[in-house]
Amino acid sequence: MTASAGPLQQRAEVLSRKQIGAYHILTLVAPGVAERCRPGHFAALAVGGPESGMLLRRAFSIYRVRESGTYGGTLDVVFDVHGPGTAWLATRGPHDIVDVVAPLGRPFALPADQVPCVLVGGGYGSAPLFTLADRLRERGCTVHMVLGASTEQRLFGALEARRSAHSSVVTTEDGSVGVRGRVTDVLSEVVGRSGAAVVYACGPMAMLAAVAGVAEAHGAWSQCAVEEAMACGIGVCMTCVLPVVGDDGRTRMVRSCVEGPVFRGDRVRWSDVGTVPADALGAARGGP
Amino acid sequence: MTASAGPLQQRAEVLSRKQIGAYHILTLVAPGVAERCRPGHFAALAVGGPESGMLLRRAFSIYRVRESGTYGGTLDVVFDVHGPGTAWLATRGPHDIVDVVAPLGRPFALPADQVPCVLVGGGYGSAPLFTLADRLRERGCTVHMVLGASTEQRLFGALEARRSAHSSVVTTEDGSVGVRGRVTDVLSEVVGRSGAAVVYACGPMAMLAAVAGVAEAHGAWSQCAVEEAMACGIGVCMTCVLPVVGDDGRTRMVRSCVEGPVFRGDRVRWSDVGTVPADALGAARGGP
Amino acid sequence: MPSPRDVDLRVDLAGILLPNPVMTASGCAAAGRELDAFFDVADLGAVVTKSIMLDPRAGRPTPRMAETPSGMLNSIGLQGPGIDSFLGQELPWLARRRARAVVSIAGSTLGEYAELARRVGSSPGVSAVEVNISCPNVANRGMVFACDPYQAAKVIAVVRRDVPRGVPVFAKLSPDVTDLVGVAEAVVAAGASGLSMINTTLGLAIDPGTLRPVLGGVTGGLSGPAIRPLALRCVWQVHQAMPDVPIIGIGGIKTGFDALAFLVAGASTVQVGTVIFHDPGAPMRIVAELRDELSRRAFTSAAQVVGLAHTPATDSLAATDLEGLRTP
Amino acid sequence: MPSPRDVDLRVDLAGILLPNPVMTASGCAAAGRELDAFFDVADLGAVVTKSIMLDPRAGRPTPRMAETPSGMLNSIGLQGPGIDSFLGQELPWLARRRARAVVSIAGSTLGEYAELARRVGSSPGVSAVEVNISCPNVANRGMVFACDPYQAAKVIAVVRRDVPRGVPVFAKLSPDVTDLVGVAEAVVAAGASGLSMINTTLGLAIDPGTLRPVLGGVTGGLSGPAIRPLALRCVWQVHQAMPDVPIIGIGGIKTGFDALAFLVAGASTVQVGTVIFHDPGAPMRIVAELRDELSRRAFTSAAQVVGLAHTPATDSLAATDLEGLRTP
Ligand SMILES: Cc1cc2nc3c(=O)[nH]c(=O)nc-3n(C[C@H](O)[C@H](O)[C@H](O)COP(=O)(O)OP(=O)(O)OC[C@H]3O[C@@H](n4cnc5c(N)ncnc54)[C@H](O)[C@@H]3O)c2cc1C
Ligand SMILES: Cc1cc2nc3c(=O)[nH]c(=O)nc-3n(C[C@H](O)[C@H](O)[C@H](O)COP(=O)(O)OP(=O)(O)OC[C@H]3O[C@@H](n4cnc5c(N)ncnc54)[C@H](O)[C@@H]3O)c2cc1C
Ligand SMILES: Cc1cc2nc3c(=O)[nH]c(=O)nc-3n(C[C@H](O)[C@H](O)[C@H](O)COP(=O)(O)O)c2cc1C
Ligand SMILES: Cc1cc2nc3c(=O)[nH]c(=O)nc-3n(C[C@H](O)[C@H](O)[C@H](O)COP(=O)(O)O)c2cc1C
Ligand code: FES
Ligand code: FES
Repeated sequence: MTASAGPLQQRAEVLSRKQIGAYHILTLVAPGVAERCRPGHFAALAVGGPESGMLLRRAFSIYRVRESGTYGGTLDVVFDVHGPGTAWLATRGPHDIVDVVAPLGRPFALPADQVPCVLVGGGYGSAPLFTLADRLRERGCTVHMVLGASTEQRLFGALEARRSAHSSVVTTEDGSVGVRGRVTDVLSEVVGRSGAAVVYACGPMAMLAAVAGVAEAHGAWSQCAVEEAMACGIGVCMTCVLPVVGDDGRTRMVRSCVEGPVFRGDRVRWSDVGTVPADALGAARGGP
Repeated sequence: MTASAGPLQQRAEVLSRKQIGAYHILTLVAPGVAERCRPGHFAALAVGGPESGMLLRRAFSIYRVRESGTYGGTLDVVFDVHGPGTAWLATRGPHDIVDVVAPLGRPFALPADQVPCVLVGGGYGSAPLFTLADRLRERGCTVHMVLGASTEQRLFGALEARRSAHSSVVTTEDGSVGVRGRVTDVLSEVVGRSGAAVVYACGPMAMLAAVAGVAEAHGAWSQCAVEEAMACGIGVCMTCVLPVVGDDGRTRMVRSCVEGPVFRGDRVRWSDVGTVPADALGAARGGP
Repeated sequence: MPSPRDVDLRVDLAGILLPNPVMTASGCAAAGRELDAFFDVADLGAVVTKSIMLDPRAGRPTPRMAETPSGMLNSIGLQGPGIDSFLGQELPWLARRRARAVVSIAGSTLGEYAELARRVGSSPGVSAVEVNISCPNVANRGMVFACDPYQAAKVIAVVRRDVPRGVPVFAKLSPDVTDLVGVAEAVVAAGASGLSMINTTLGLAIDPGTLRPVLGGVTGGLSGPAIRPLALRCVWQVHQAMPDVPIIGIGGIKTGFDALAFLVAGASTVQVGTVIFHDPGAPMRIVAELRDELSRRAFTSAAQVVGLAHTPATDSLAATDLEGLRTP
Repeated sequence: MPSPRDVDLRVDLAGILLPNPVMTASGCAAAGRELDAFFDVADLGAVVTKSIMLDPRAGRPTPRMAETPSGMLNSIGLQGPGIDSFLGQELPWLARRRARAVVSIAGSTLGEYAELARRVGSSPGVSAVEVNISCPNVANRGMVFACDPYQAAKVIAVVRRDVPRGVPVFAKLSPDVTDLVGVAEAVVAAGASGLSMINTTLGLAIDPGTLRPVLGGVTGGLSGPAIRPLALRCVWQVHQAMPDVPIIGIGGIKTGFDALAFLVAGASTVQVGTVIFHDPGAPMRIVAELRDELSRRAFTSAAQVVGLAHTPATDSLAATDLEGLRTP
């Protein structure tokens, strides 16, 4: 660990694991991580134990950190059981050890001025938005939250949103709670009403694309945290790329783990994600 | 499960794991296994959980079984932490699940007559000898036990031996308890004094070879439970072979998982274990 | 969505009809008898027997195995009782149990293969012959038959000649070649009814105690889930080049989804090998899981998915709401 | 027993002196900068940089990876900034940090390899050049250079010509060939100072959602502990055939013992690749563990064990009382 601002790697003890709706909240003892954390950072957890056949770390947005207290600093992630790696995490309990690397990635950029902000979360994508809301409020920004999910079980933090934001709206696709529909169905109204200068978003790619569009239509900035499959999470492997337009107007395939996961919504070529656009730098030639 | 006398495969719940000296005793809830078990049978445990990189089961002698009781039948094994598989087992606790196949192998052959028997165990090799002692005593045999290990910590069941045998002797290589030396240093005396008709043994290969020699010198039968690396434990892979002389005087490479692990000591070609003797059936040709 | 019960698992493999596409792999199920304690072997697609040679063979010295990450190495050296004993004892047992028997044969010379083909071909109760060509060719400085398209084809030609027409002959290929499609084309041209892919890939492990190779045979065959991506690639490449040739997919199959992956990559049936050592009940578990995997994707038969991965993804399929595809 | 401190880890690799035998593998450490957050990259034996091509390259579409049992598949497609940017930014950074840089180069034609060799060869701060020949050869219907001894040798010959004498040139071999020793002999005859073994082996994975290949590039390279036995076998075979040729052992190295296994199989140094993704601190952890593994076996240097597994086991070694060797 030579760079004091960089990520730390540690064998973290599990303090607790709780279930809330469809999700698990895992609290890890990770001294030193809290101090380095900004909203939007993520953590990479090794899964399956020492002889595991699962080689790659799993990435999770950092939900909350505590700087010290009894346990010398903790870190919370919220996760959904998706496949075998998250299934293994869902069997961890107090005193188990989970190897963690954190904080990773580039966090949400905060506005220099006291401006209204809208924070949009899809499913567990709301996890990183609460510390973001805290930071924004500390800076004097007004914070509005829009959280959505397919169903109430998959909605994360609706109550917390009511506490940490000046206004909050909830949507579910099945109408089990809040407005029936998707976050993007209500977003335009919220952005318009609040006069938001920045829209922050975390959730599935299709939602981010839509959010970036709404923000742009209202002349607001957007900051979107993407989720691309990552092999290393630390910038060495080039698996996690997506096409992003640079300051010079050129499209490059950039690494979402170190140049993201948070990107300016107007810079990501959303409809080209999963491809290498023909005008991207270096795209001319086919490759081995 | 078509054959009612064959092995059962089940996801067994851990009832308890206790440490005794260098060893762990793992008790698994395994209904139906007890009824099928004879002394000398072994169990094959899957290790590492569902996504484990450790593909092969680990074999352990069955130490004890209980037919029913509150938990509907249990099975105990005694193990030593040797490598990653046993290290994983040593982290199992109540309610954890371990996939088990048992009982496997060919058990100790019991004498038809009421004869004196000597039971010899090296390290955890004593584990299967206590139920054997019970069966032998039930048949009216006199039972003498000789247990040895490198040091007291690695001696298993010395107290139990005092209870279940008519006489017992303990040896340790460092002299930390009992006679300083190896089981074979005292064995000849015990076999001679007891007039044993059968010597039963379980332990490392070198010990078994020596025991078989002592038994033969005294005109006694010997029944030795060997420990060969096994990939399948059920007779389908041919990894676990050793050279054994058949009734016809021919040496064959026989599977220790289904034709053993218990063999007549005078039939195993101890000094040729690990080789294919030139006079073994089918040895003439080199192989792919 | 069809219920799992309604999924038709029957497959036609080069003219033989199997109740389902799951077979045991040669050398991983002996001749079926031991597995009968865990399930009814007649319920399998077929039992592929351990490669049999003409004479009894003692095999290689121990240690014969080494566990490796998600796999294992073996150097058994084709230990076996020889063809007489096999035809006298093991094959009749399978017939009595009404299990379909695919007999795997192995030789060191063309003459041995021919003799084995005659003996096996004239025996009742043989559904198909699988030719293990991953054996050293004594006439060619011990070079493995499977590594040379010309030698591989010669083996298949002599075997085909002596196996009755109605009994398909499968050539079992090794992945350890530069041009797998070239070998596949050569053996098909020589008369192979289909291809079994893959045999183990050559590996080595070092013993921490002696710092020498673990295996008595120095090198050994690597198998298990570790090699599944390699096996899938082989099936994919050969099916791409020769879409009409029946393929038996083999290598690290552990779950019903793994079996499905081999089918869509181009295999008509699959074999389960090393995973049996981990889970003796695996073959029939995989049959049940395959049924579920097909049903939840709204397929009504196993046959209809063979080679599917070579066609462009349709939206309807991609959109099937699978468990594990999240909508947050 | 020498204390771990007293073990001399220095190795001579084809004339270059390294403080220890542990390097990062190409494509698994970028150009070292990101790993500097986890340890001091100057403490490594060397940093092998991601294969660089002449021009900037955008690589393959995503998904570019799939996890597989104890391994992964990748199809990055050699994304990179091109040689100008590499020589202008990344190489100088390594030099400033006083890390030893082994520069990996990749081309689609002989001309590209030659041009890269000239550019890299004339740059300061290059300890060695590694030639990634697992690239499709546009002049030969896209056949990978490494799969043809003749084409592989031609690449090495043009590179060797333009790299200064004091800078060793390593040819990085693919395991996907019938005759690995043949390729090794060809590239050594063409001037390779040593061999890097192995590159990934070709694999494929199927996506459970679409039932189509997961990877944007359809097939991809399999790496990680799953392929370690295959890599060890390759090192063993080539060292057996050419004991004097320096070998860099690569493939699934996760622990100090794994590194030791490659050394005794015949490698002079090793590279750590995929395991970095699992454990970014792995390369220096492995250095420390290797030191311990040597010391507990009473070795005083890393150099002395190279190729040891090819000599008969001595009793003294076998009897060393290792933890994990039980005396009950
Ligand atoms: C920056 C970032 C932040 C994330 N934050 C969260 C979060 O807060 N909560 C949460 O539940 N999930 C989050 N995810 C997704 C989470 O990483 C995956 O659900 C998890 O890796 C799945 O692992 P698995 O073994 O259960 O599934 P499998 O599908 O078996 O995983 C196989 C491989 O694919 C990768 N993978 C699978 N799904 C995804 C995915 N959606 N995104 C990236 N890689 C994937 C895995 O990492 C693994 O390498 C985040 C992903 C990224 C990249
Ligand atoms: C019939 C039989 C009965 C046994 N009874 C007991 C017992 O009662 N208590 C006990 O502690 N141990 C017993 N063993 C040994 C036990 O199986 C090994 O200690 C265990 O498999 C080691 O696994 P590991 O992952 O810890 O070690 P590793 O060395 O990492 O194992 C790697 C591989 O080698 C095999 N292996 C390693 N050591 C042995 C060995 N000594 N014998 C067979 N295979 C081995 C493992 O099964 C595994 O496949 C018995 C073995 C056999 C064959
Ligand atoms: C212990 C063992 C013995 C084997 N013996 C044979 C054999 O006799 N003939 C043969 O064609 N393949 C043999 N194989 C190879 C398997 O049939 C199969 O092709 C290979 O193991 C890959 O499948 P898997 O990963 O499912 O095991 C053997 C494999 C193992 C592990
Ligand atoms: C994501 C990734 C990218 C790679 N890129 C390169 C590369 O650019 N050049 C190269 O020679 N090898 C490349 N490799 C191969 C590795 O250098 C190494 O040879 C191989 O992965 C086996 O080692 P490992 O199992 O330790 O990863 C790459 C491997 C991976 C996993
Ligand atoms: S995940 Fe490896 S570079 Fe981003
Ligand atoms: S362990 Fe497989 S036959 Fe004995």
